[in-house]
Amino acid sequence: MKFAIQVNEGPYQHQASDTAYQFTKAALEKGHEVFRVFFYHDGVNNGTRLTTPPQDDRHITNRWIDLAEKYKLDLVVCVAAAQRRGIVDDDEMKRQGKDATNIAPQFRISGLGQLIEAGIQSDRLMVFGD
Amino acid sequence: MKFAIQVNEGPYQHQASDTAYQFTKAALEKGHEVFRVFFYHDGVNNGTRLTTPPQDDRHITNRWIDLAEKYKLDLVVCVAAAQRRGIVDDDEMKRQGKDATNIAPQFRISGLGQLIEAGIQSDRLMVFGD
Amino acid sequence: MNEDEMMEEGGTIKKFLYVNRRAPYGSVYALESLEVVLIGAAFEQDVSMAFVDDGVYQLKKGQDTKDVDMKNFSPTYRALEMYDVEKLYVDKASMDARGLTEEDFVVPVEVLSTEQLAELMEDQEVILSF
Amino acid sequence: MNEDEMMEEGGTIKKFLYVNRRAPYGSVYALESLEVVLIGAAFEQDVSMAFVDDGVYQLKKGQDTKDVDMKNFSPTYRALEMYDVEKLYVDKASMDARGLTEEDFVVPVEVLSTEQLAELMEDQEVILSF
Amino acid sequence: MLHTVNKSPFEKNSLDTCMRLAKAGSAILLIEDGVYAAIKGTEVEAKMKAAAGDKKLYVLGPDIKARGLDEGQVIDGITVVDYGGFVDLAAENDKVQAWL
Amino acid sequence: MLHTVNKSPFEKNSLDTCMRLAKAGSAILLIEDGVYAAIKGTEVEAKMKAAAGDKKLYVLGPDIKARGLDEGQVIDGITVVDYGGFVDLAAENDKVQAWL
Repeated sequence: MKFAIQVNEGPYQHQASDTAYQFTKAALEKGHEVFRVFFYHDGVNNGTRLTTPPQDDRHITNRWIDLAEKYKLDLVVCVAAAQRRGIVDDDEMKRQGKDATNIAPQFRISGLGQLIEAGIQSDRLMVFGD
Repeated sequence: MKFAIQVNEGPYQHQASDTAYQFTKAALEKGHEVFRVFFYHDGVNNGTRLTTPPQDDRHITNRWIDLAEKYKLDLVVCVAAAQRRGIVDDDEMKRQGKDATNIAPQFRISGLGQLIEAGIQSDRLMVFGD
Repeated sequence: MNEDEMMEEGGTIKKFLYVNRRAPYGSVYALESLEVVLIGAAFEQDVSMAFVDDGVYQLKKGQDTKDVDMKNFSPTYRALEMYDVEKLYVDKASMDARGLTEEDFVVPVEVLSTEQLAELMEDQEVILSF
Repeated sequence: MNEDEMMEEGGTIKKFLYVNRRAPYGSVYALESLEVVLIGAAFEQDVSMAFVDDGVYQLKKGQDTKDVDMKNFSPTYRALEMYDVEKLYVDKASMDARGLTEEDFVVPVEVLSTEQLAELMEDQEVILSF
Repeated sequence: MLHTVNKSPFEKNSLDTCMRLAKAGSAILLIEDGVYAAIKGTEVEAKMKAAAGDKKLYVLGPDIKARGLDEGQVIDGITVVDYGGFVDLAAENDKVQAWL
Repeated sequence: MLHTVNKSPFEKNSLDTCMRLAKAGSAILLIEDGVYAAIKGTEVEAKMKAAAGDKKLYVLGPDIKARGLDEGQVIDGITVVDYGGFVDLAAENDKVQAWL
């Protein structure tokens, strides 16, 4: 079965990103396909490579990166939400005249159409939020 | 009268940062002193210079910067919360081995003691959150 | 995918429901969910929007955000018709509890009983929650 | 500042109350508020903690976060005593509504009636809410 | 003592707990989504009218206007203030508790 | 149809609205802070027992354990599942509504 995952909240503040990760991992381990993980609202904050959580706690961004590497997951950060919150890749840096990027490896910034497409292409859309 | 302000939520997702800003501005315009604005939890996300909100909407980070310049406000981002969420200045970049910073001008990263000190030194601590 | 899900061009048409349960301005969900609906319109899906709980406040006439310095996005609901998003449903129980009537809304809506709304949800294929 | 607020060393002692109203793990507030309390202890203020509404769940014995892969911070409540944070108050109404008793908690607490808790709040100088 | 409530009374329990623990004579200011509690004709109106008996109730005008409501819809006994009035309330009362 | 509820029934109205709008026969999974609704001896127990009459109720075990609760405290008629069971529920039901 083909799942799509929507994550509406950032790392640590709410459990949404944790639950989304555990669900995605469990689905993949059961042999399901995950068409895309779409990060919306504060969810875009999962996609920064600049976090350094305490060593005795999980590293939420790196967990997503590892899962993406292992299963070739498509991790998409919504561009409109990212602009409001300061998640920037090379293209956005140039386009918005910024002086730095903070996007994490394996994440890509794209439009809201990617969420709609995920809803169309997948069998189930799962929403995780606050 | 001396106020201290605590902001628990990031820009845009919740109104907390807006209300904190409007309160701080009104207090300053009435001639009160604002000892410090302390950004905690997701509130640290107010302190990134990488945001580009839509042109027909307010720029939350720049509004804080402008207010800080005008009134010499002390805008403090909690270091522990910032590490979890990827808000980085030059010192943190070196200490954590990161390759970029995203802290906005007028904001500084410091410890939780700055919040306690603000509670001790000010006449009123105002908390804005979700 | 069954046959009546296929457009002549070969694209899939699914029944999308956007469930809005939050008041405007207190959080960004109402605004950003509207952005999804507008982008999603280009995909020519079968779109419905449901306003439940505090979500009914999103449609309240007369919103004036000048004093809070936030973007007033309520006129956008009136633009939905141009995007062929015409199925707007309001939960009667939520409307009644808040002392609102259809005349309070910026756009014409269909008011549904609990049973009708439950039926509407059951009839969907993709449900996005904000 | 009146005289009994002054320590012999010249520092101010204020009555700080931390109000905890959120369940653990669903959001980070419980964990990060505990971090404030621990840092704040170094300032030798007159500290109380109140657990109200879902905040009483923070103190529940037997927390085991292995399967959710989050940091179990409940042992920290037992360490508060070492930091001279000994005034922990639980709202009886909140405890009762959740079917909890004092035996369910990881640390000894004082259970307060609504009237006593209202009095405690009134008696504070700085109230931090999470 | 000033209490602030920023959540809708229909969505969260913050206002109820605030009402329970605020002492007679204390001030309660409704802000952000909390302002919906100040409006006539809703299911919480009776609760607010009862609270107005022994507490001083305020509501933030800019948040009312933003939400398409107006001062004429505010329950009698609840005073509308602007951000400056919010600052005054915080200064006049000896401490502030935010019910988040 | 599967409904998920991730908020405490004491804090937010999500569970109530879910219960009202979920049709008989549908499945409801309690996750995150929503799991408190599944526990015996609370003020919401009666409501859950009534709901178990015509709906299939589930609760996420890892979230129960994290919060210091155990399966023995779960109300009769509510089934405990792990993340794999959550995936199975999402796959078995034709669509999923998250009550955030």
